Amino acid sequence: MSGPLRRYHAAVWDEPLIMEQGGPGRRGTVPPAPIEGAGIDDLLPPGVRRRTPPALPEVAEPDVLRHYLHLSQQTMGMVGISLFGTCTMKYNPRVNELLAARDQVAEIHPHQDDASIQGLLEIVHRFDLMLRGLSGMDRFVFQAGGGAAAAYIHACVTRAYHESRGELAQRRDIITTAQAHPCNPATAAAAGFNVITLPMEADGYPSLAALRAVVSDRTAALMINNPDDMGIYNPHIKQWVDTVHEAGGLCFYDHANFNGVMGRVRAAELGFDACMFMLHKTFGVPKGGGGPAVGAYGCTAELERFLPGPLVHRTESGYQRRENEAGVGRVREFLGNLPQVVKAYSWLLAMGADGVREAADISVLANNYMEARLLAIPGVTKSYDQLTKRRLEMTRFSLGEYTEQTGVTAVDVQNRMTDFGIDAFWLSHEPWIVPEPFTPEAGEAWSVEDIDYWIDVLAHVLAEGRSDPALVKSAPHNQVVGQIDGSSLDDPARWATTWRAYQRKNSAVGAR
Amino acid sequence: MSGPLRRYHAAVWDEPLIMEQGGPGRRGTVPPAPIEGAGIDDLLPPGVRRRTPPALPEVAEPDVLRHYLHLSQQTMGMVGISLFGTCTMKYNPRVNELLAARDQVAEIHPHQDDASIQGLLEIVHRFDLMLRGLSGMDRFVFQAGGGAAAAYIHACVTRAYHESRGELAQRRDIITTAQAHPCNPATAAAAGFNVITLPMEADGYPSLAALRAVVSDRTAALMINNPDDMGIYNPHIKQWVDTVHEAGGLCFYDHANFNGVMGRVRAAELGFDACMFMLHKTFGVPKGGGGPAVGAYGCTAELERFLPGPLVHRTESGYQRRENEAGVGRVREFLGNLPQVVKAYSWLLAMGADGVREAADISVLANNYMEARLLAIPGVTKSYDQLTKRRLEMTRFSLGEYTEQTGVTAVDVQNRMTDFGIDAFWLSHEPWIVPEPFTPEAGEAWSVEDIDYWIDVLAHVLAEGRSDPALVKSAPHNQVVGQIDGSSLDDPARWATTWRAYQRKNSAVGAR
Amino acid sequence: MALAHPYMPNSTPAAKSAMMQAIGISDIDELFEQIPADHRATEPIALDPGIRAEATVRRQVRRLLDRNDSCAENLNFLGAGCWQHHVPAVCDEIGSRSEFLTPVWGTPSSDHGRNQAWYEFASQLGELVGMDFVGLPVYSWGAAAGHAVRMAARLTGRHEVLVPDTLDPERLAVIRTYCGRTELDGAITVVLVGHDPATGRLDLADLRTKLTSATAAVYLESPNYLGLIEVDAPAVAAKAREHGAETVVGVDPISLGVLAPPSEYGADIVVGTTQPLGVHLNAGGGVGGFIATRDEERYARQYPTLQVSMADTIVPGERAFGMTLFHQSSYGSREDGNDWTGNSVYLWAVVNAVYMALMGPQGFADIGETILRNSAYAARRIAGIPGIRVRWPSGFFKEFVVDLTATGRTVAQVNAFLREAGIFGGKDLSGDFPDLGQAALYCVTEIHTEDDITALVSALTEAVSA
Amino acid sequence: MALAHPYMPNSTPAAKSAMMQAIGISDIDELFEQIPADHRATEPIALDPGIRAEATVRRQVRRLLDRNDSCAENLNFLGAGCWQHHVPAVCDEIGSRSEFLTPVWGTPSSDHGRNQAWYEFASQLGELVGMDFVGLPVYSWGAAAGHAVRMAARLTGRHEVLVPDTLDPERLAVIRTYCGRTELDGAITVVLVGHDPATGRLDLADLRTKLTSATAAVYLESPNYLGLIEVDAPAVAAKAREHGAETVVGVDPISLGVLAPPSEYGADIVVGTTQPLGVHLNAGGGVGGFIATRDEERYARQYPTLQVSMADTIVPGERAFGMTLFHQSSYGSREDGNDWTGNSVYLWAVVNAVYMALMGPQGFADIGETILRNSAYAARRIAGIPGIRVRWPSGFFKEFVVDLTATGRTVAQVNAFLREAGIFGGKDLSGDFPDLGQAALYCVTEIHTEDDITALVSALTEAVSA
Ligand SMILES: Cc1ncc(COP(=O)(O)O)c(C=O)c1O
Ligand SMILES: Cc1ncc(COP(=O)(O)O)c(C=O)c1O
Repeated sequence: MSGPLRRYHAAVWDEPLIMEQGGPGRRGTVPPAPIEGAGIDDLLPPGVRRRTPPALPEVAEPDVLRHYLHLSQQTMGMVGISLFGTCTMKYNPRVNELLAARDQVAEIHPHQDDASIQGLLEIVHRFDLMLRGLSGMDRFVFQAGGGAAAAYIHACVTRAYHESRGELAQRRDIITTAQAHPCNPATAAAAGFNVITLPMEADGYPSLAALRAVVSDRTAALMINNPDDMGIYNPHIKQWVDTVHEAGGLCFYDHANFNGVMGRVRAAELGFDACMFMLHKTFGVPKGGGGPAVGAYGCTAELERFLPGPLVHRTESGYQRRENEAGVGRVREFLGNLPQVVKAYSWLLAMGADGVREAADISVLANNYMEARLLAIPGVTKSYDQLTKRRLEMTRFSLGEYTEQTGVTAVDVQNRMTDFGIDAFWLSHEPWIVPEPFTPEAGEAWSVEDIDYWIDVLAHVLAEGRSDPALVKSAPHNQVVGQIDGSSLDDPARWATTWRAYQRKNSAVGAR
Repeated sequence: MSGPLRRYHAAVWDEPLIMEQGGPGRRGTVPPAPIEGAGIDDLLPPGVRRRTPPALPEVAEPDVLRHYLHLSQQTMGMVGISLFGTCTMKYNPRVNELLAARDQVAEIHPHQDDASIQGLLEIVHRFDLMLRGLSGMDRFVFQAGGGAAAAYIHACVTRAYHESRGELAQRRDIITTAQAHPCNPATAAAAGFNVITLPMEADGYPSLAALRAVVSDRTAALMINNPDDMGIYNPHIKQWVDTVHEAGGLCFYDHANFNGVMGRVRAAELGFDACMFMLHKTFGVPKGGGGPAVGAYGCTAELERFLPGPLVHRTESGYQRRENEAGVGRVREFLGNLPQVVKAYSWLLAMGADGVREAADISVLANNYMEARLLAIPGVTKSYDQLTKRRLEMTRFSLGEYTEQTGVTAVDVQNRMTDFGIDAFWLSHEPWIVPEPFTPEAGEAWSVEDIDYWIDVLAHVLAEGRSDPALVKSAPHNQVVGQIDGSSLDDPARWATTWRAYQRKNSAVGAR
Repeated sequence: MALAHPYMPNSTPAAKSAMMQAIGISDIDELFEQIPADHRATEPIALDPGIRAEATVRRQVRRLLDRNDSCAENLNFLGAGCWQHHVPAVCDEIGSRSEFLTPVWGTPSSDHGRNQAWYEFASQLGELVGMDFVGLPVYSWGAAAGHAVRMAARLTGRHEVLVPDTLDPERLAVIRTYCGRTELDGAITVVLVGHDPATGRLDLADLRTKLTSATAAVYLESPNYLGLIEVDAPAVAAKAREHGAETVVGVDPISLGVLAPPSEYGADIVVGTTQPLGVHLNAGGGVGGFIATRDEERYARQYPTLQVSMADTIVPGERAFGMTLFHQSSYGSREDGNDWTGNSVYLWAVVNAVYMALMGPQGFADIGETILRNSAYAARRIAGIPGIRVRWPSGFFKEFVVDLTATGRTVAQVNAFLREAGIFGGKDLSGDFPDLGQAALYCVTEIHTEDDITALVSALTEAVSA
Repeated sequence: MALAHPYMPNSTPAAKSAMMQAIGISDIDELFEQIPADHRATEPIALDPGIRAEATVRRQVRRLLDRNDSCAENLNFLGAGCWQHHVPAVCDEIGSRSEFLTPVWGTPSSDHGRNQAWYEFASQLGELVGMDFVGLPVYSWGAAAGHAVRMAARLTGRHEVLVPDTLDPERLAVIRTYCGRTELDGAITVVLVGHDPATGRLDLADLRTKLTSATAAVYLESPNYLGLIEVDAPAVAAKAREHGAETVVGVDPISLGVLAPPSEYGADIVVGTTQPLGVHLNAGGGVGGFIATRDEERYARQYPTLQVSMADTIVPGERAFGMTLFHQSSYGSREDGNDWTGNSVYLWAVVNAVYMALMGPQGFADIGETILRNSAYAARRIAGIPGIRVRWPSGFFKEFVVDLTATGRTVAQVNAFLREAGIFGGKDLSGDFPDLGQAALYCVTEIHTEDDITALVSALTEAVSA
């Protein structure tokens, strides 16, 4: 570790917007002409025809391609070193991309009859079985297009469950913690529940007493992740579950932070009624910059009848999709992002029991290794630093002291690290429980050399921040563009989510 | 044209060699284990087993992938603006890549029986017919893995032809010109012929008289391209062909510079016995940095029996490959780079008669447009500038005067232009007929904006070279690495085509 | 683990022991000290050992996938929420670029290029639908509609939404889910508005009776689920406005080269699908949705999505792209944010941007015209088959209802017959819309040729006479 | 052209007229003034009009391709110059990156990354074959062998090459072409050396009689075309050296994890195929060849290829990659250069580099062992079928000769039968090597499973008894 840092510069193409490119009459792609015998009458009823063509660019195919190739090169992502915490930046095996790109996945219509998609349904079923094995749950569905959507399924299942018992009007509370991912309270609220958020206490999690104080016959459910994204595991989680169960509530395990505990804990054995795995995180599926994703939602047999349909059943005459009569209907159209399920299945085949266990070991080992090296850097502290037990797959760090000393913030450091080919690190979800937080997560897919390099760059930047704070505060300098001036972002007079809004609001500016 | 130049910087990853990466025990890919029942005895005869493993890197799959992604980003090529002359930098439609990647191309074994590859053979046949239409020839073969290999086919066909007439021992001369591509004299010589190279004369090509002076009963063939890569068309080419024919020689048209004359001249109508098209140039097939490529070689019915086999025949019972008994055997194994033939076929379907004609028009128009703008820049001249007729798809320019004035050479300018995202331009094939040559070729795939930008950059660099020659002479500055120090390249004590040679010769240097 | 796994660089004894030494442990299990013994899984993981050989994994998965029949080698007439359009190869090329494929969302400093692509998605989509405030995509059209209805409820403080009874049952189910349960807070009542059996379009009279001061929004689609263009959409929007309700219009943007943008006929919020814009069917895993409005603060403040705005950088003349109104998202405000957001279909947004850029104004005009004509042509030819009628023979786009009732066959029977001929017949409507009889929804797009229609017609002819 | 073509940005009236105006012409035909009237094509281009719609082009080409049967959905035992190995997905990913796919060769300033990849190709291949001077690839193994023989002729001033009579006929044909015709200068006579029928290996006695002071080179392959490992290769090389001849050894590098590198048994020039290193079969369009020697000036000066060398830049501490010995190529010296060079298979060199990096030392050891064992296993099981014998039942790698003579069936008959069972039987040798009787060359690699062999054995059993 700690050789000289490598030279780095982002690709800079100074690429105009696609809307600023092209010329009249250019074509990027040409659709087939109508069938010859189709006639030439105007087939549209009066008054519905578009009069002004949309102001889209007119650009030839090679130029569209080159534009987006430039933009891709201008995207660092996982092509740099990305230890983006809470997201478990894994390797996405390219063989799975090739498999999912085959016509037998890409060109399947969701309304095809079951007989024509037996292979796909079998994969769904087999993967469901595998997740059951990992969690102890009795049935998984893949309709949720992300982790938050799976949390939302839980909120909906909770509604249906209490409704089926005639208690919905009374059971309006969903309990969560300040360290639960924001999607838990947000989806609970969106489903109509009242959210109770337990604050952190000295042990790094809310106390059982605090939970007991809010649990009541109004309790609909508990929604929680464990470990949280400080790597702290709540050892009383079984009692929590019992407490909520005793009060008649359901318990949902947001298992997004599964990587460190894979194979060591199983949601059902801890008493949970349901859990959620993120295939785009723990199961090697690419993130696509934010989906298509899958929140695999699994539950016990008792809750199965409330699942959104259709469910895949194995029958004597093959696999079948069947509506789930008492279920919550749909949270999204169709069975879910099945290409991602295929990729996750293939990934899990390749990893197997031994690989999954090894991945958990390595990710916790690597995190503890990082923690040791990071805490040795002056100015880096960790949340709840009095807690000496080993953190799991992540640790929440703080640059609070450092910022006080130098004026250089975590965001400044984040920006400056991108000048060395290090993807912007994750700070923290809301609410921040330490000042100037940052949360790296090594996972199992980054070599110890890359982890060391990440730390070396951080150390280098922190040193720079002491000797030349302005350099760090004005970063990035080796990136595609300089530091964003965010002053317009929340200003209605200046924000512009479209080029047409931008042009209107900046008409004096004009095209470049 | 001529706004401010765009900011540009190449992606810089400072990427170590793959041999410098990794760690003991890492695996990039794991082959399947042997079949279980296959036993465990040592199956190798004594003495043949490898004792020391090859010193290959041990790198995990994600790290190998990321390494080569970095190297790809560090390759400008056609992702910048590439008007690399003599190579007709075309758009390579990505739809053709998807087609050629299908199992029905990629996973075909060349020894499969004909019945199992009817689709492929039909494409070969149809494409042959299309090229016949464009050239007037009677049969094309695709075995040659590049343009030079097609020229070599011609040299071999020439051998077989004269051998069949009992004249080979006598017909030892192949005539070409100083402006013919080097592959013509080189393959002629490699096939055992004596090469006669006619020098340029005042009209921009050798005179008919000069040809007549060297033609004799020793003449085996003429190998020539027209237009040459100055864009000059020899208007006496029919007389040339007649002259060689009268002497009993064959005439080969290196049609690599076909782009400007597509649809306007046909090799057979000019009297040629054979011609060559480069699918990786004129027919939209990607170049791959230098192949896999195809030199499509076509000839008249008279020469067909000398072609390398097998030939594809259309018969009542489908397409068949048949040996060509009197043919030259093989210049390479199998039918050729058929995926490239599929791509070229698909490209030509999309272009059609009108598209091909349009492409010729546009490429000549764009070249004349470039010429007008380039010659307006002080210091830029063209070869044979007394010739006022419009050049075809390329013009050879010279920076000779400019270099005399500034000391800045064409190579310096080439290097500096890469600092603006302009791919290194082509200078000239050997022999140079003007000092400090450069040869852009616009083709039909670059927008007039890109062409203008290319010229703007050139003008900017030439101006820089006058005000700050050192800046240009030390370029590039915004590239992956600085200017190469070429002093070691031809020094046996220092060159190193492998890492093991480098380590041995630089053992003092060691790893970085 | 004896043998390193290719996916895990640190699964070697050397790498692990280096790290273990650095932190002073001799057994990795020491690291799990936080987990109480009685929390530990009682059995080892119930999975087979991993398969390190890529060739073997690929073979196993391929074997399974090869048991599927796809719309590539069959002739497909299924639409109904997921439509088969030609996906230009450049869309695939860009969508599979590693740089776009694998990252998490990043920042303006790290992922400028991808942020620009997102901005181009929103900008181009805005042009198509005629709106200038556009969010990053949501999971699906159903999700977009659900969010839009909730936006309208928050905007108006009302709790009822009117939706057409011809709505896609799949989408309607999603909307119902989003609208919640009356027992809980914020629930929205879904009121179905009938259709005119003569036209298949919304029944304006029924709308008038149901539209009240409790109506938060009228939700309308054009073309509607049954393919029919809602020619009275302007009147619907006007009526809604009169009652102080928001007009939410759902569209398939591929129609917007020929159909007027909803902004022109009174839409306040436009939602729709992004799947037709360059995304493969993906067994339903290609769906995506969008939300767009006028750039008015009133609407902007209700978005549940993230959105990118173009901004300056601290270097004069440079532009960057940053998140606007982040604070109102669930990331920023947890349960106090608007609904929720999270991973969505952002990779498809990049692909959509590529698609719209490739198509340009003329591409959308052309594809609209081709779909219009091809579907009308197919309908005409199908209507020529004895016993089969096309329920509403004009005024549709891309999809139309084929009524088999008079043939005495069920849609299921006919589709089974077609299947043998390598044809996926239209979506069976008889379960969801029994009033329509034995009806099927056929989808015809730019990918269909005359030969395809001929093949369909002859198979159908046989099916109903066999 | 009324309508712009998507491949041609300037095919619009606007772009064309801007350029025409700038150069002062009113008709594009004016630009072709150099071409005399009587040179003009007499007829318009005999092609159909272009098809601008990608969907239509794709459909037409796919329809044709779908008529092919591939080794993906059939079980393939064909090798013989082109071998089915697993291609890791990362090879495909890198080989299809636009940056590598489309450029021309470039310079150290523009294409540093690709030059580095080439250097890594040469470096890793050098490790496998045990040589430290390696050229960029040539068209094929046959081409590499042809060039190597010509190098040897130039090195020795002699004009005869000894080659084994078991050589791949396809490759032999290429070598013959490269060796030229005796009527002309520089021709090299190809002399066939027999094989020992008992072992299938080179007949040393015959070699001894043919090796003379006129011998420029002995060309040997191990394993040879029939799959047999030439255990006497060291003796062959020693004999060649005694006579002042060069030893040229041809290898399939996938064997070099288990077989000793040719450098260790006396090879002066090593050639071989690059196709097994991560390149698909491609209907024969995946072949590529390499040439490698010791880094001695004597050899280096005879290379016909281009090659990259690692060099310094003018910035201290930086490295670049430039062409070494460019001048001796045909680009540098036309007919005075060594043979010729040109576009070759440089994209495959990048893919090969990726493959070797993925495999590493252990990958090559493993794959060698798997192929060795799988092929031996298959041979053993095939040999168990009544009437069938494996001609040389041990000492082979990957390929082996199956003799059907005693079954009374021809290879052609048996292969036709296998074809019906979805199996591509071994390459028929009966035409090229009549002495071997009804023999077929079977290829078994790491992609084959026990099930595959069982399927083959049962189909073969049926085929010879049916
Ligand atoms: C613990 C936890 N839960 C839920 C989520 C939400 O997942 P998504 O963004 O896929 O909706 C995340 C996202 O990172 C998470 O870390
Ligand atoms: C006129 C001409 N002929 C022949 C060739 C040789 O082609 P290749 O490099 O494919 O062998 C070229 C290459 O650019 C050329 O320009």
